[in-house]
Amino acid sequence: MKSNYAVLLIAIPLLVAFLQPLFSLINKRLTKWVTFLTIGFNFIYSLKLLNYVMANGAQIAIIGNWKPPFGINLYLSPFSMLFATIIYFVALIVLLVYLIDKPTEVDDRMSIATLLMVMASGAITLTGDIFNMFVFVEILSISTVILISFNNKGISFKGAFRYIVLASLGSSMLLLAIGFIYGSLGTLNLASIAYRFNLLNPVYASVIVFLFMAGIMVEAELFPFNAWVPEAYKGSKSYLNALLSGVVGTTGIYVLFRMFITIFGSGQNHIQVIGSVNFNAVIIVIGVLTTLIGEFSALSQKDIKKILAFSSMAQMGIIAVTIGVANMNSINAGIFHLINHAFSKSLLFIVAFPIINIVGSANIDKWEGLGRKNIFLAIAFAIGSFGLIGIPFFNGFWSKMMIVESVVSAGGWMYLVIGTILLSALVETFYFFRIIFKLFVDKKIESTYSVHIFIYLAILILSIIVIYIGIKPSFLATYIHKAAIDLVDKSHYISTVLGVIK
Amino acid sequence: MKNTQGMVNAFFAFLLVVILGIFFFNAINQPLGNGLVLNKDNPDLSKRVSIHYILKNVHNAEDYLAQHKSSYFRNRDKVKSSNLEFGKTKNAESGSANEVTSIVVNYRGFDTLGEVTVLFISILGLGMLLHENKKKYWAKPSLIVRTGANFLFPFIVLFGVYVFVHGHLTPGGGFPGGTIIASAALLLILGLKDFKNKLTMTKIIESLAGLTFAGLGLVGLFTNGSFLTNFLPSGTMGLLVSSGITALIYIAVGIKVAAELSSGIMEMNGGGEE
Amino acid sequence: MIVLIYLSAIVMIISALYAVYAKDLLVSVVALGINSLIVSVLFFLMHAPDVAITEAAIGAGLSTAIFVFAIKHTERKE
Amino acid sequence: MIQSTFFYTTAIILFLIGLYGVLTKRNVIKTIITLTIMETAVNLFLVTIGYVKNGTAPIFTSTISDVHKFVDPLPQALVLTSIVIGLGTTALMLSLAIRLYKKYKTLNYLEMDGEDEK
Repeated sequence: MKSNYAVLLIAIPLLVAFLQPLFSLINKRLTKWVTFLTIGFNFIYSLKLLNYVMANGAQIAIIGNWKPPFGINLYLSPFSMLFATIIYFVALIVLLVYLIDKPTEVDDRMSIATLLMVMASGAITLTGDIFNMFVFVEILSISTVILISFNNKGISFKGAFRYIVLASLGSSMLLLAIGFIYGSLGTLNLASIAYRFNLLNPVYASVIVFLFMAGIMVEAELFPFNAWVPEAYKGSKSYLNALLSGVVGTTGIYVLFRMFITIFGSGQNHIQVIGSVNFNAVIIVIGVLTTLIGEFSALSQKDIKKILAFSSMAQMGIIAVTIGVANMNSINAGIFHLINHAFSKSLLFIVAFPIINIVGSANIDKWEGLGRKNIFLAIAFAIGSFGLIGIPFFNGFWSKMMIVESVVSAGGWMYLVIGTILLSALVETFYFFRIIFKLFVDKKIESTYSVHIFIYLAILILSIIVIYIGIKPSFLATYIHKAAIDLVDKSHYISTVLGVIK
Repeated sequence: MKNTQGMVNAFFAFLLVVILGIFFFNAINQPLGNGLVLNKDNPDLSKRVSIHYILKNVHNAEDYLAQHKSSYFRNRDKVKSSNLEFGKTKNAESGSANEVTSIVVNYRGFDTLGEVTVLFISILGLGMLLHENKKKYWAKPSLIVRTGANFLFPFIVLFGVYVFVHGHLTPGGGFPGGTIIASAALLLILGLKDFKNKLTMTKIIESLAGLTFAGLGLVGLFTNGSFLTNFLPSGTMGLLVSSGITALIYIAVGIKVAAELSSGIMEMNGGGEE
Repeated sequence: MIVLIYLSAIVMIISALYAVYAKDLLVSVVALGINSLIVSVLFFLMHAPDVAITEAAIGAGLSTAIFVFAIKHTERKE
Repeated sequence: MIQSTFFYTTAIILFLIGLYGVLTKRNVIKTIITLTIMETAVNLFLVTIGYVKNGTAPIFTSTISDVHKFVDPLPQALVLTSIVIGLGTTALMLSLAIRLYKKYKTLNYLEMDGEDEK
């Protein structure tokens, strides 16, 4: 019975969001702190639930007293709770920095949109029903659009419009996929779909998987549905950039992991060939293309926001490759890299935020000499980029090593993929070191901007996490291992939710 | 030059559309036999989960699944069901006579909560984007439109209220009912030249209605241990006072949708003031 | 009845094509509204009265109205 | 009554018309219109999944209570949700279109891009 209370992770933010207009009538400043406290509650509660499921195994939370597959249920497992916790953590830190730094900029509408965006991301990771997932994907994309367009510039409207067009195209496809699934399997429950998915006609199954993939690729920033990335990142506030890559991108990739490996995959063999199409190869090709496009676009950019945007696109591509390789090692590595990316990229965005204020420009050419002005920020930026590139003894090193290792063990034409990953690391090294060298050029910067202590604190926390994972990767190993087992163990998913054993 | 590029674009788009079309039609016309395909023509509802929604025997089905495990999936239609009669059957699960309502609000009420949130957030975004929009004046409404707007307004609102109050008995419900009320607001905008936006009012109504929905869910969680549980007696199927929180939620949804869409239309028209 | 369904499907597809190709956005929106209205008739004939009412109120009614409002605030030509 | 294959075909043709429009049209409001056509098509598709020949509407009344003739109510519930979501998305897209028009004085993407480069 206790696990049913997990629905509070969704219900409380919704209740608060509905109440926010009333709060804003009382006091305009109240809403943002209420948002902050609600996300804080979510983080603490999800941490508690994470520990609970780590100790006691996966649980379900039923809604409306209708047990699955008849009603909607939430599936609380090490994998879903781990990502929900990370999403809430990233959102909490980013929001803290933003509230401290630009207190006047946050208005009530923005705080409602942020709250609903974080709520929807968490709900997507937790839900055990495909149509429910669709509804929350819609909430996520609409609130993201609102946050992107908040900046009130031409380019942000363009980015927002591009995003929403792609997202509604994707959601039409997703709904069509749901229609195909319901029409043939007669259910919307994920566990029930997983239980009966291999009974489908192969051609039919491949249509479903294709449509589903097209539907979720917008959020996951994968080619060819990522046309919105550069304009949306450039056009939106710096802090939103951190949320876009740390929350929205993470959620998109999460859904790909869950659907392709647990639900559509066939137990221990994972997806492999569905119907007449080898979706492993499709995902690998998409991932490789995304990585190459992302890295080479980042190379030619001068604007730090666009560089980080393209780099996050590239990382999403690498993680997509691990979904395609689909052996136990690669899944471990993919989860690890997704976590590392969420931390390092949030750190980079949060550091870029005060740097832009100090230097007065997002153009990296103007960043020369920052190291003399503020050594702490420069070092933090370096730490974040080392973590992303995968310099030894930083977090990205271990996950990239694991990815390469797993791809090698897969063998065959995967050697081409290794080439891509190494090339991408090389390109990343090049453009990040270009920035870092600029930071430590001996040049004086005139600026009166002073960085608030809480921002230092947030940067410090994230830097410590990045370094600590680098030095002691075993810190997360148990979590990741359990998450990967949970992801791969299809029959456990089915038996936990439905009580039947496959 | 521009025209050529347009032609090339159109050609590739057409090619893609044709390929997708072949893909879809091929999938739809897959012959029976090789695995499950779309259930066509006379879909066997006993193969779908909705058979229990129709027969209102979900709790029996839960028991059946717990006892018979995987054989449930072959024998959905063997689940015990009681006789359903309009105006007589008591406590038929949610107790609403309209099956669609009982799915939307009761069996899958969580989706509806999300759906209401989608509308809430998009109208919020609309307000944010258009709050400094200048009011556009339409052609001066004729006497008939003005009189008609004044005369019809209460009747349309009344009809909307009727639709969402009877949502659990007749076709309709919160969403169309709310939309009908919003169209009454649209009529006022078109009919009255000096129409004043009342956004604060709609905001408060909207908030309270949303609070009712989520709050009813939380009461279910704390009293019966599961979010959105129907904790009220569900009454006799077919009566106006029946189906427990289903009716209450649909009324709240109706009010919320009406307030949201009216404010959306007002802001679309422009001249929105806070 | 069958003739009615065939006819409405044909009108629906023609109105969709018209909505895509019309140069005047207002005409395009009206075609879209007709499309929605016919779809709602089809929904009714397919024994989905709830959906039919909702589609008629939202798709054909309110949605068309907000399109017209948006065109009023922007321009009519494509 | 009519075969459901007919409705499926209609829905998919409508979907493809919408998709073609999204891919080729360069006007903001036109794009929104074509997306709406796609949404309508998907809704028609979903309702068709629940369609039963010679069925009745899934509502108990004093005259109809033969549950075995009911059409499938679940797809209808899904469509109800998707129509409302579609309205929300459309409203938001239209307000973005108005803002884009205010910024660039045009509704054409290509002209907007040209504006940015200046």
